[in-house]
Amino acid sequence: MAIKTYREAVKEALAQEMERDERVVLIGEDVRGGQAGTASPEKLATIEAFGGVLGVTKGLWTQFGSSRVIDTPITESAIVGMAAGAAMTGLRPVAELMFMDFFGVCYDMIYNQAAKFRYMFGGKAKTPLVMRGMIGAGFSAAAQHSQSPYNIFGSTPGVKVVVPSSPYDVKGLLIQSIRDEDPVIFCEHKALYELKGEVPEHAYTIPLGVANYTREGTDVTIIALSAMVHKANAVADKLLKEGISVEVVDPRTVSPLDEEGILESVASTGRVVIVDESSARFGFAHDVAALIASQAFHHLKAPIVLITPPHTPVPFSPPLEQAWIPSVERIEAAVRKLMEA
Amino acid sequence: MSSLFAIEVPKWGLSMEEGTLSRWLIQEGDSFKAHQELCEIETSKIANALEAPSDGVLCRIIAQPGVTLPVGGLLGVGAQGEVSAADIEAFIASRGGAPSAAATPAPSTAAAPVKASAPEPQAKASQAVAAPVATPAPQSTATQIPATLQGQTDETQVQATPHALRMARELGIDLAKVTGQGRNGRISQKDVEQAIVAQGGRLAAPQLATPNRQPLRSTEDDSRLEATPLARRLAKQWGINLHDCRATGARGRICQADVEAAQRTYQPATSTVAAATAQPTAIPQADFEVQPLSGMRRAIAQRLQESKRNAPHYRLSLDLDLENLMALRQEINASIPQVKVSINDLLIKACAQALIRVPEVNVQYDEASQSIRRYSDADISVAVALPGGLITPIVRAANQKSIAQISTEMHHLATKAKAGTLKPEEFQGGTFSISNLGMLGIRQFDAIINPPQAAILAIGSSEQRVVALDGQMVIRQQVTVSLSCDHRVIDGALGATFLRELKRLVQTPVLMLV
Amino acid sequence: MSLTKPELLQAYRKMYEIRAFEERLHLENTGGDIPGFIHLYTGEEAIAVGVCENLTPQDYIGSTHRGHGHCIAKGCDIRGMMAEIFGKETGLCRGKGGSMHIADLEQGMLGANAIVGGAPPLVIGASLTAKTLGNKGVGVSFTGDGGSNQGLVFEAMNMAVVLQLPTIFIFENNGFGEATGHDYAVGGRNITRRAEGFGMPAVRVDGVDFFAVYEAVKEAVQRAREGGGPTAIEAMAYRWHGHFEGDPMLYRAEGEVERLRAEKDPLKIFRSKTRKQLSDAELDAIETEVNALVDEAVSKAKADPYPPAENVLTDVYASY
Amino acid sequence: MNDYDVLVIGSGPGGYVAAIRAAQLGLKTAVVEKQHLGGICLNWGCIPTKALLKGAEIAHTLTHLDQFGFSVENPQFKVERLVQHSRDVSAKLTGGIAYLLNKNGVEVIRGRARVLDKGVVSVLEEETESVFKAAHIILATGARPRNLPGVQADGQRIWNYFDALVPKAVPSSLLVIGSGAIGMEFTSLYQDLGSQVTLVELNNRIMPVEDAEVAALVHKSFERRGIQIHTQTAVTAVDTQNPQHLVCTLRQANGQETQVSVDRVLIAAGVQPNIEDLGLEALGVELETGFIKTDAWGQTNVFGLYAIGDVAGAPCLAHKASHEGVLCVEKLAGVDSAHALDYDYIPGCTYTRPQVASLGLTEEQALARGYQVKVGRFQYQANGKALAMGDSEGFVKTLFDAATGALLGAHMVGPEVTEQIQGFGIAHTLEATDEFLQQVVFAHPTLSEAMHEAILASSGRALHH
Repeated sequence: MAIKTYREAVKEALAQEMERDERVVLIGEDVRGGQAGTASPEKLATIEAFGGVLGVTKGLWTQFGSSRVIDTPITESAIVGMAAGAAMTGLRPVAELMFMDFFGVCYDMIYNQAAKFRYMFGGKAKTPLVMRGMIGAGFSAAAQHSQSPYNIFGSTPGVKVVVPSSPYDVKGLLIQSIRDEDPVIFCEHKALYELKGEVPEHAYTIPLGVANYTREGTDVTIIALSAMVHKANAVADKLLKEGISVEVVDPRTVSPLDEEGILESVASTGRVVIVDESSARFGFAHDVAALIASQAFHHLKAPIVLITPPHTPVPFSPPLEQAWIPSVERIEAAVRKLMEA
Repeated sequence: MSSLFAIEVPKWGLSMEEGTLSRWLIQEGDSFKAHQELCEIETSKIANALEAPSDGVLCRIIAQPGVTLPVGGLLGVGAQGEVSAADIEAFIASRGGAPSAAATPAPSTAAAPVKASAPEPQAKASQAVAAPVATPAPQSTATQIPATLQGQTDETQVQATPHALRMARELGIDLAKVTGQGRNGRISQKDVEQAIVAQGGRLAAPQLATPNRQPLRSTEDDSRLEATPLARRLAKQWGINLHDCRATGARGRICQADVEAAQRTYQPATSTVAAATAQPTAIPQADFEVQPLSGMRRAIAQRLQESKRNAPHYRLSLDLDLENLMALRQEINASIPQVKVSINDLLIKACAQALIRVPEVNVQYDEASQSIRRYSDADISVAVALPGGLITPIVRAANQKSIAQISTEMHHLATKAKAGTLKPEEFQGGTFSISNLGMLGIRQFDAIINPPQAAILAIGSSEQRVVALDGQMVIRQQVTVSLSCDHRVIDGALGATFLRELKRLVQTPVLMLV
Repeated sequence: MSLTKPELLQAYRKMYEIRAFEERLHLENTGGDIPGFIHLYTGEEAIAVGVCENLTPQDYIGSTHRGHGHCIAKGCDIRGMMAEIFGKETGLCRGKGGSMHIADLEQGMLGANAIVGGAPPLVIGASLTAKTLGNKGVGVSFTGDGGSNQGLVFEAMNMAVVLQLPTIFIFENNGFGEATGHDYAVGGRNITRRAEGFGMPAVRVDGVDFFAVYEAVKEAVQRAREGGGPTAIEAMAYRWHGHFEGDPMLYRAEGEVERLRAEKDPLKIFRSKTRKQLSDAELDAIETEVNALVDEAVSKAKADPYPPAENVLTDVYASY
Repeated sequence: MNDYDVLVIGSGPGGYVAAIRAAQLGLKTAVVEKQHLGGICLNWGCIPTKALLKGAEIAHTLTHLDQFGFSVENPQFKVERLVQHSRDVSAKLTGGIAYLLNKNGVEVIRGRARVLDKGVVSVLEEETESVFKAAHIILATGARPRNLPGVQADGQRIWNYFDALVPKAVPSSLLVIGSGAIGMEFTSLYQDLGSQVTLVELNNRIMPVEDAEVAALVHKSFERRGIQIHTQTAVTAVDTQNPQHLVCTLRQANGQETQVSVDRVLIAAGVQPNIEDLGLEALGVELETGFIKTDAWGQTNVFGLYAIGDVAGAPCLAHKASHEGVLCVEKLAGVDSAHALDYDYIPGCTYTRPQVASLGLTEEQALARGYQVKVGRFQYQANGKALAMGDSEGFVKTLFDAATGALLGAHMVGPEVTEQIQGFGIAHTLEATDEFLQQVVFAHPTLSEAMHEAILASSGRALHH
């Protein structure tokens, strides 16, 4: 199996789906880039200036042309709104929000429109729409370019929320998301784009709502998403050498949530750490903790430990930001403490 | 002509031992026809109606709904013709039962009523019930997988949760035969459990995770809670977690009274003191001293006698050349201050690796269920001699541990063994044993298997021996080991394969690192 | 006049359907059988019909909270609409949307939209679909003068120009956004000039005149179908009822509504402009038919069952 | 096969206690001692000094007899007799240790030990070398007085504490370098026996580890007794040219140098660990600031090798060593209840006149750690028993955490405070709060009532203040 980066896996999923289905279109700011630039017209006619702000979609314009790879103004409401309208009327758009933080300027189109069409219209609408965007801190992108608001999306009925952690997952989940008949918010973590892993060449899907156990273990369950999965894995690997067996559950999708996958692991270990980059309050961790407390309380051997950032915006300066992000050390300490309890 | 007859808990299927009365379908005093349904009874597997054995009148209800009775337990009394109350009471008394009023509903957690001196219950299988597959019926606690589910899962073909897959692997279930009720038909652990029960199998108790109806007991660390020293001590004595105490002392401290209150909650008046009436021991003879067996002595006596009697032992001996192992040991010890590896430590590692390579030896024999438990990790029990006996602390998963880890762990285990501070989990279990009498100058010996393990390695003293090598007489450091195997589960060739593998590892120790 | 007699009759029928539907709701609403709140379109019938008579079922419209007229004009079933407004299972949206969310995608109706300014971004999406699939379809968004101030609308207009989408932005300028007057809330007081600023042809028409609307839209639709990009049309109109049913309309001049009914009735104006082609008898007959249809719709809606409670869980996702 | 499960090197208060505990746990144990069972403490430290201090106390009493109506004409004092008493006490105690070790089944091996390899120790006695194997080796070799650059003890006129314990005569004048417990005690002792003592301390105050208020009171008291005190001063040289007296060069912080002539000099500037000739270098044992580096349980970086007491670092106190010995053994034997030592709460006692005893944090430390501190003070001048004894100098100071009522520290200076500090130790270990301590009934009349009053004072409730 070929080794590819997370970035390449995203692009491969897009390319394969666009190849397969001409209704799949990419919409977003600078998905190609360079329109009306001041370079020579001949040059502008052939280049892809950006190919997505982090180069994820580079090459797709060359392959599919302007009618499929649609550069837009910086206009998130119109991007998402247009994509939603197009989805409802027969296309399968993939809208790119660049940074998920920008959902703040187009949330109406997600929250009041795309998410609700099907319900408001009595099941008669389908909105096969994917909204891609980057989440995650760690790059000194500061408070408006570093958030992971999947918890907010997850609380919205009508959208599905996907938060993949590996190259393999990101391809399979993105293809599934594109083929899905519902609006999907697809959260790609900045820190993962360079992550390498095995990714099959062919187009494959991973069903939404199925957790992945990235480590199997018997003593403690760590539930983590996206970049946090790798921190949890690191802790699991370290502690295994000391005889502490950690199970790492990556739900992969926040909505739908694999409740069984989580609860079964909790039932088998009785000790839970939830690592969540979203929010110190009303976050993914809190939702899962509530799920566990209400469904599996009798399996718990110790209180659930939540590891989240503090209740602050994401800071800019690297030491501040590092202090903000849930760390391997905090996870390890939490597991050790649970094992002592 | 009038007669009384018993209405009793039937035996539906071989494994049924008790049943719980759900409800009566007729009232006391009602008459019934043969085969009419009288009441509903639930077992751990099924709920079913009890049919009347003949025509009659339900003249007395003995058991109330909710009561669990053993098979043959008296539910009520039926009558044909005229009977007097005295006749009924006499009949009940003849069954050894208490007067009818005594059988009152008991909470489901209470133990089943004692089966008294009831006559042998007759199997009155009034309705065909799917009999469990496994025969003869083993203890009621073991998990039984119905034949309809047995098999191996093609994991590429089913959608199941990781725990369901794990369960299927462990229990030998083909998940293709289980219907998934999760998202998109995914099979969950619960689906598997339900399938087992629905198809007549049985689940060992812990897998049916039933909520605990006892007051919940805390398990978290209470060492930082504010409590008076006396309170802390009482709590420790009584096994009470301080989190379960209401703190009424000054400044929110838990005091003596709080712990006593918690104790009353958890240990209601019923005393746990067993009224054992011990027989006075025989008068000792004058000319010898009677030394009662210590707990340890008794355990050794019992277990090894059982092993020697039940397990057909055979032994295989082999000389191992230790030159390379000694060199490795010297190299490790010379270069790392934190480690002092002994030959025994290296042999533990070698055995662990050999067990992983020959997993058929890394087993326990479960006599009760007539099965072999094959383990994925080698938990090596190492015999440590003590003044009053011996104990076998375990190096868990020695195959996964480095030589340094094994050495350090063994060092501490041995000290703890001597100080008597080993915890049960540190010496109970294990998949293989090593007994080393080399330091006492023993050249070769045979050991008795440590049940339920199936093999033990006896290690003699490491010594210089003159051996022939390539036609030359040379002096080599050698040791003789002897493997005792339980022939019920390990055949001769298998034992020999293990020893051959062990020898390869010992003589080419670099193999242990790969 | 470019319309045939059947087309004219059809236009009047649609306008009268809207009128009868809305006036009936005005009455029914006082009966207490209608859950929630409703916003009536009476007085603006010529715009909805003038637009939609230019459209085919594969063209899409996006509407506002005041959407009944657009729905009827675009071809939604009156019985289904009425049942929906009564919250019944037989409603167009099975009782899940109500007055403000009536949609019928088969008729190209993308839904009434209770977020003011919500439709234009969606409609440019429909336009993008048409453009991408090359089916010559167009998208039409209805927005009020109130909605014209929403940033969403500006973004949609800009995007439509940038991508040269087949979109027609209809601004129904009825003088009020809720209870606030156009002159207060619309900076520059001219939506047409605003639209021009985005770089598209824009025109202001008399919204009570079916024909003015019809002709302007006809030109815009043709341009859009030929790849000429978007057009904005500001239709000046009058809202006869309050913002919502129950609005005491304290902001209105004395006698204003009566004057509007007398002078600015699109139906009367239509009748007067079609004297040569259509007879009163023909039009009265249509009114009688439509009245019966609305009666039937109301009595059926009242009799229809409410959705069962378990339906609360359905239709959230296609699959979950 | 190992000869012992545990082999302890050194039989001081750390070593012998560790050995006894190991034997009690059923481990086969031996202790190696090259000189005297009991180590410095019993032979040259705590106990013999206390015997001498008793003599000093009598000397002081004799000068104050009048207060109690007595008078003694021309009392005679023979220092050699007092020294003899001190040595007798020492001998008696070391005999007791031999008994204890024997009773618990600990073997005593005489000789100089050296760790040859992991788990292997050689013991050299005279010419004979024996080799022993042990699973666990505990180093408890202690420490010895430190010399200063430019000032070397010579056993004659420049003393370390060994010499100061067995004086042939009471010097007319004595210069003591260092105001730690040893320096302070000998200062007080010799001043009472009649020497003119000069005390030199490098720090900006005497008794640097004690609470500043306590140190200030002792400072004032010493000066009142005629003791010369130089703080922020170093002794840079001692000129031994003149056979009559020693000329000491004192350099103050500002660089100013003065000369002082004295009869004797006592170096009491700390101790250094006994780590030489133990074979530690070859094994690669890690050190930290000269002491052997261990974890919280005494484990060094070398397999099976442990270190406890002075050799493992400060505070160099006998009771700390004993405690560490027990912990180390219990941990290696897997005893569940073993708790690592809280080094903040080791009591310290200094047998000066007035006595100093303390436990826990000083006020400075408590504030530095961010506690909101409630301070309670009570003067012995208001304590009836102290007044009756004619010894009412000093006070009790208690520090409580305002938030939790926990006892943070207790500092006592005054009559018999070294006997009383345990009260606070017990309170701390049992995690008593101020409220509980207020409720304790203290007997009247006792010195310890001052403790109660100080506790009450910390909540503003003192009764006799």
